[in-house]
Amino acid sequence: MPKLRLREAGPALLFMVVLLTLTACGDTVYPNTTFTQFTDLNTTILSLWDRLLFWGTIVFVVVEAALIITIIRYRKRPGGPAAKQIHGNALLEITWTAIPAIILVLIAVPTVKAIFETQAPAPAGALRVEVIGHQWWWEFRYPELGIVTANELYVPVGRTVSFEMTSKDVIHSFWFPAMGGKRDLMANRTNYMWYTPNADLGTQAWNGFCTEYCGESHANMRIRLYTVQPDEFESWAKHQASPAVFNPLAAAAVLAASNTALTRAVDSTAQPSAGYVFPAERLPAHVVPQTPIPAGLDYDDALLAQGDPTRGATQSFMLGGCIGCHAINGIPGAVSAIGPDLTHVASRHTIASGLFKFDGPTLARWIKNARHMKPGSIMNTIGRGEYDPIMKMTVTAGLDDRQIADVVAYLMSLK
Amino acid sequence: MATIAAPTQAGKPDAYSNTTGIWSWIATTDHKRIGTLYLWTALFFFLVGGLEAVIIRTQLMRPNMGFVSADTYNQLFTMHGTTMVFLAIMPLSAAFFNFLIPLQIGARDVAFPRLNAFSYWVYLLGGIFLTVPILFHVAPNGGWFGYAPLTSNQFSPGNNIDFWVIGLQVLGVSSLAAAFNFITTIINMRAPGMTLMRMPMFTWMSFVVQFLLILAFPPITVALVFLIMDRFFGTTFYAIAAGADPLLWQHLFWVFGHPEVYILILPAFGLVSEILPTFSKKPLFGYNVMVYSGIMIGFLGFGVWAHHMFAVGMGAVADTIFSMMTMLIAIPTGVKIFNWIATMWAGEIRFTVAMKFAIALIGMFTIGGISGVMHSSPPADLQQTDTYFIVAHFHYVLFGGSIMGILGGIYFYFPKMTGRFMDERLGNWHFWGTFVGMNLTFFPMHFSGLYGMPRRVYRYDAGQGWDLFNLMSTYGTYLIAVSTLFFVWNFVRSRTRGAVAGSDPWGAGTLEWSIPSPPPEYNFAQLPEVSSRYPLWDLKDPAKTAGIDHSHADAMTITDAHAVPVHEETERFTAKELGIPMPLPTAKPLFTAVGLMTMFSGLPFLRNDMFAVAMTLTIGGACMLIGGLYAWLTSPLE
Amino acid sequence: MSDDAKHATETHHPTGNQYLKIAIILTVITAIEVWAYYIPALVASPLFNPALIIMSALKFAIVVLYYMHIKFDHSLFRLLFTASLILAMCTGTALMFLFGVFKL
Amino acid sequence: MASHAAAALHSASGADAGHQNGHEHHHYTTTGLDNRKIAIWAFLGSECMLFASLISTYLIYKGKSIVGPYPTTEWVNEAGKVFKPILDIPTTSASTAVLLMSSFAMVLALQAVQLKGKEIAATASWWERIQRSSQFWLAATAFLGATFLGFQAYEFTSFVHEGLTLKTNLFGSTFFTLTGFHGAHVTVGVLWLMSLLWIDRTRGLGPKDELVVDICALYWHFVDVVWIVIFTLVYLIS
Ligand code: HEA
Ligand code: HEA
Ligand code: HEC
Ligand code: CUA
Ligand SMILES: [Cu+2]
Repeated sequence: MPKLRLREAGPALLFMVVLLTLTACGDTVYPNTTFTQFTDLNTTILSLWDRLLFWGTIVFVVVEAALIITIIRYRKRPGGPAAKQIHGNALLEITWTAIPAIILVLIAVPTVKAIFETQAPAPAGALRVEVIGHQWWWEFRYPELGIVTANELYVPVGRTVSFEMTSKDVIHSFWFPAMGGKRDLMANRTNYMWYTPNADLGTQAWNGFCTEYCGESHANMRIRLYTVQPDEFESWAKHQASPAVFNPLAAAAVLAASNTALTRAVDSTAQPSAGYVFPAERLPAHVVPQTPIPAGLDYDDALLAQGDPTRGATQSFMLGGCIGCHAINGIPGAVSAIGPDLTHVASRHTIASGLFKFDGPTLARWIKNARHMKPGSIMNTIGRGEYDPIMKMTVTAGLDDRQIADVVAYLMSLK
Repeated sequence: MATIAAPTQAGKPDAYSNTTGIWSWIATTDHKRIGTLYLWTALFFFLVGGLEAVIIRTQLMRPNMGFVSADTYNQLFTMHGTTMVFLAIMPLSAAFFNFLIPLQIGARDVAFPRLNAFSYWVYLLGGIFLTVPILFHVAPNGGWFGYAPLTSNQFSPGNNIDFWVIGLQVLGVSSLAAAFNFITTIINMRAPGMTLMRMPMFTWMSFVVQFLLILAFPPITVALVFLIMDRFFGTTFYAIAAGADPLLWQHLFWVFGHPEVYILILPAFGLVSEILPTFSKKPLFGYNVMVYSGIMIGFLGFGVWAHHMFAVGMGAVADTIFSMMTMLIAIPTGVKIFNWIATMWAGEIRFTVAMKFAIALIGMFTIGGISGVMHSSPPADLQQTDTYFIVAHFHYVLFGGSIMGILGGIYFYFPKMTGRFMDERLGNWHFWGTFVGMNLTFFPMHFSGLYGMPRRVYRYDAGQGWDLFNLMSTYGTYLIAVSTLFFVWNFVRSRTRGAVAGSDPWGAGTLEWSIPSPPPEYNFAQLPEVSSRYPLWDLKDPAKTAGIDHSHADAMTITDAHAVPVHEETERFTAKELGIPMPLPTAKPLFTAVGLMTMFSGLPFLRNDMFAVAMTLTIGGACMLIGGLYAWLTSPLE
Repeated sequence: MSDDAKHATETHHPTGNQYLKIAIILTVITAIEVWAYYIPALVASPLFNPALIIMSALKFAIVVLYYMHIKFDHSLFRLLFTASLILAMCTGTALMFLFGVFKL
Repeated sequence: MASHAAAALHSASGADAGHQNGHEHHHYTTTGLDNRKIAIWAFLGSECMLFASLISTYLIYKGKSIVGPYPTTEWVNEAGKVFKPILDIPTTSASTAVLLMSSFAMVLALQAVQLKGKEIAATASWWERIQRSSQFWLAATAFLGATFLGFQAYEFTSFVHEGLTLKTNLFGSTFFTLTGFHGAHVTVGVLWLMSLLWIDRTRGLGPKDELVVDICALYWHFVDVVWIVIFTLVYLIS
């Protein structure tokens, strides 16, 4: 029956071909693909995967082909042969015990090698990054560089980065599909993982995710990674380590000059010495958040133009209680670690752990009612007259829309 | 055919059910009726779990959909997983344990008929307790494995998780009680001559499952007790502020959780091992090896739990050990797959619906098994864990394995349970819709997972490379749902309108087919004497069993001293007429079960500061429980 | 009652006096355990924990073998119980290793 | 074939008996053992896993408590007051001995039930005579069990007075839950024994009830055996 065999093996072969083509497909169609060799870790994993896929495909083809051939060949037909009464065959049974065993050995040996390789201590000279999970955002600390930041991670290419991971609350898991494996973040425990982004990787942006279910907004706990050149990293790091250099007067001057596009306005003049920031125009579409702002959250964007960063810094930031949760390096009293560090918040492209774009209108709505925008968020509702879905009450004390505009102006200046 | 002991008086066709009406169900201690109750209830919960899946898939159909809210979604997948595992598949298996085991081993009933009724009632009440909250939007939302500390008071302050811990604890009582019962039944109620190595494969796999149950449930019982203590009495087992270790729950859960997945699959393997020989007209290939591989799977299943925890940082040595143990399981499982294929080889295969489902299990489970082996390599699993690749794996083994096997079992045993066939034409619609639908649903998940989609996300951005796969999955689900409607219609209708089936409609070989369909309450007018694995084939077609070690076709293998001869029967007698004592009907198990449930349902009120209500329910329930037990233990069984 | 049967029952069930002896042995072992606990030199010894565990295992075995007469009963019971016990001990030990209570 | 069938039928004593007497028939068992005894052993096997999980948790959390009281080491509270290790070995040793003795009483109770109705020599000593009293031994077992519970109640209250509750720390949670679980098992056992005693007093237990007493005894000894492990691992080991 050689003809039949080929025909029946067809679909299986097709499956393999499809799988392999899809696997080979580049990162344009599948930007979060795990089939990359961008780090040493993922190169090891991929070679393991290739082996698993190879043997998996063989087992798949053999079993399905045997199954299909059997049921076609021995289907009951009028006048067909009667069933042969076979009860077993020791030799055959030993064979199909032994062959899988051999295949498994072929899988197990490189597996064990890879386990010990990837879990060895990080090589000397690695860049240390502390990753701290919070419901539902990420805190990053570079202990050697004195940097505290959130949700967006900068890593120089060609240098090993060693993550030290823990959590402030429940279990989270830290993962960039394109870079390699994930590790869980747990309170009372520290986990380690390290990898080296290839030196030729270039300046690129990547998506990452929290992959351990951590409560209501688990799906909204995303991360961005920027792999940058070493000099770019240095520039970024130097600036991030410095205190907030907001100058209320300079900011006010800019405001007076231009009442429009606030985003770029403060940018150019207020902070001449700002460090490197991943250029917005190089962000690929899939890295730009598209989360829709839920209906029912109204804010008149025209007010933003009248926002006064000085007033924002000196009055509304206190009034809104922001200082109770957010640290801003250089501002006395702003040291809380409940929420993300805002020292250089305007150097980030996203807010709320990669859920929304960093821009005036979004910030205003976020401050007005964060919990409406991100279900369950720890940041409470601040807009006066807004309904706080967790406290189940309407906010009476908070900030009105003008005060929010001031705070936004202030935040936008925190380059 | 010898009919020496066959009664000769004219019988009454439905005399076996000498009682009808609702009370006859409430007070029943008949294992077949309890099996029927399990079947209906579990099928209902399967539809509920399926409906939850349909909503989940609708929400994920396109990027950033707003069909349900984040919290609703989280409740849905938690309840979907919990319902499917604990309220659908396990009880569906229990339905078959109940209905089949006594028939297959030639017994009149299970060892403890009233305990059996108790198991069912506890299951029903626990299921209701667990499921009803979703109607009020307070359903559990911690995922089906409820990782602490997320499920501790601090992070889940509402009542949601209360329903989950208590519900699972109560369901555990049900499973444990049933397991002790079936262990005893299988060890001690086998008909003369029914040696262990002559037991039908379904009974064998069930036997293994009962041991998995009694040994795997205690760890989760303990984990749940800790969580209950934490949530209601302020202990610190999972309180991170007190220095608790977040891995405690995970280890205790998965020590249970992995054997649990074999609890879900082995009964289906057993059913398939009955269906394939029957429709291939051949005995099972390599019976002994099938038995040993089942035992091996169960045994190894206790040594692999931490493969669910490769990302938690256990260290290289632990990762290695658990990885190796996990890979080992592929060997006995592979043996089963190949032996099934060999069973069909050189047979005369009849493609009934039952057979199609059985064949589909072989094909689909293999896919799930292969992806399982891919997870078993820890570095590779770091790219797979908690993504849709895992979701694809476990649906291929759970849907492609357990559900396919159980559906096959339902088509196969329906005639025995009701005396009527299910409609084959509707059945074919059901089969093909389900088969195509499941592949359309779950195969794309391999890709969405490997292309980076995490699981348990209620929304995702467009352009991540997942849109097409998710759309396909959703359409596949709709296809399954539609074909399931065919099944429901077929199932409900065929009970009364299906073609009449005789005692042995498929030409099968095991004992349960030697008695009328549906079986009389006493099953066997006289205990059969067995000297073969396929007593019926010995009788009807000795060629099939010639040469099997444990069969002696030349000696009489099944004394056809049943109430009726093996061939078509028209006469039935009541147990009374035959002088067979049967367990008395009693509602005491139900009463006791209500007591147990009431006792536990007081706990959630503690959280709402309704101390008096809590105490009333708990003490009242405890009194009912003790009173019920006392009345039960002091009243005669038969 | 025939001699045979009598003989059989005697070997199958220890008599009251034998039970008493067993009780004394159990008490003595317990006494040794507690005594050792109060000798600082012994507690400091690396053999202290293993010795305690062995003594406790011994007591365990004696009670199960004689008081629960598993030694004289149907082998099925022995199988049921020991298999579960071994599995439980293995699982417990594995957990100890995983949580670093024991170190490799 | 018919003759084969008939021969087979007659060789199977179980089936045969059933042919004549339905009642006997129902009680045919494959192994000849009683169902209940198989079930209790399976149950005890399951209990091994239960206590293994509980004890493992205790050991895993041992020494991980952030605040005192600690089981075997001294601790200082915020006020600077020094507290002794909380476990009280002498008292617990006594209660352990009590539980061991109760097992002894239990075997004698079973023996007394088995020997009920058998003749006893006129010259028998008081020790031989007392061995025949199932009521005495059942009562003794229950009494010793209750005494053990009394010790435990005393231990729990004194711990609470020294500032250790369920909520205090990991040690408190694991300790009370583990020993509490065991205590609950003892309580069930005492109630069970008292029901047996009550039956014995009302209608008398005899050799035909051996199994009923045996099952209770197996449970009771198991509870004892668990305590043997707990005593060593929780109280004595360092
Ligand atoms: C019916 C239930 C069932 C069954 C039978 C299995 C069977 C297997 N499972 Fe699966 N598994 C689940 C249900 C099941 N699983 C569930 C529900 C989860 C997720 C839980 C959650 O997180 O929610 C899970 C998760 C899961 C994980 C964790 C993944 C993660 O979260 O990171 C792993 C890792 O090793 C794994 C492995 C395996 C293996 C190796 C088998 C093996 O038993 C498979 C063996 C079978 C074969 C291999 C096919 C037949 C064999 C041959 C034809 C022989 C030749 C084969 C080879 C040489 C490869 N499973
Ligand atoms: C045990 C068996 C089992 C079965 C059979 C299924 C069946 C299905 N599952 Fe299941 N699933 C799990 C077990 C199972 N699942 C588990 C354990 C999880 C993990 C949960 C967790 O993460 O905690 C999970 C998670 C899970 C997810 C991931 C959710 C997430 O991570 O965010 C998804 C997503 O698509 C999914 C989809 C489906 C679908 C489409 C089906 C389909 O096969 C369903 C088929 C549909 C029907 C059968 C519908 C029929 C009903 C009707 C037509 C309506 C009639 C209604 C009434 C009368 C009431 N499941
Ligand atoms: C109750 C504590 C709390 C208060 C008060 C609070 N925040 Fe937040 N804030 C948070 C938390 C927690 C987050 C992270 C939320 C998330 O992503 O889920 C956050 C996030 C943010 C972010 C996004 C940061 C990023 O990088 O993603 C901004 C901007 C912000 N807050 C501004 C403010 C301002 C302005 C105020 C006052 C008007 C304020 N917050 C008050 C807790 C608080
Ligand atoms: Cu954090 Cu999921
Ligand atoms: Cu598993």
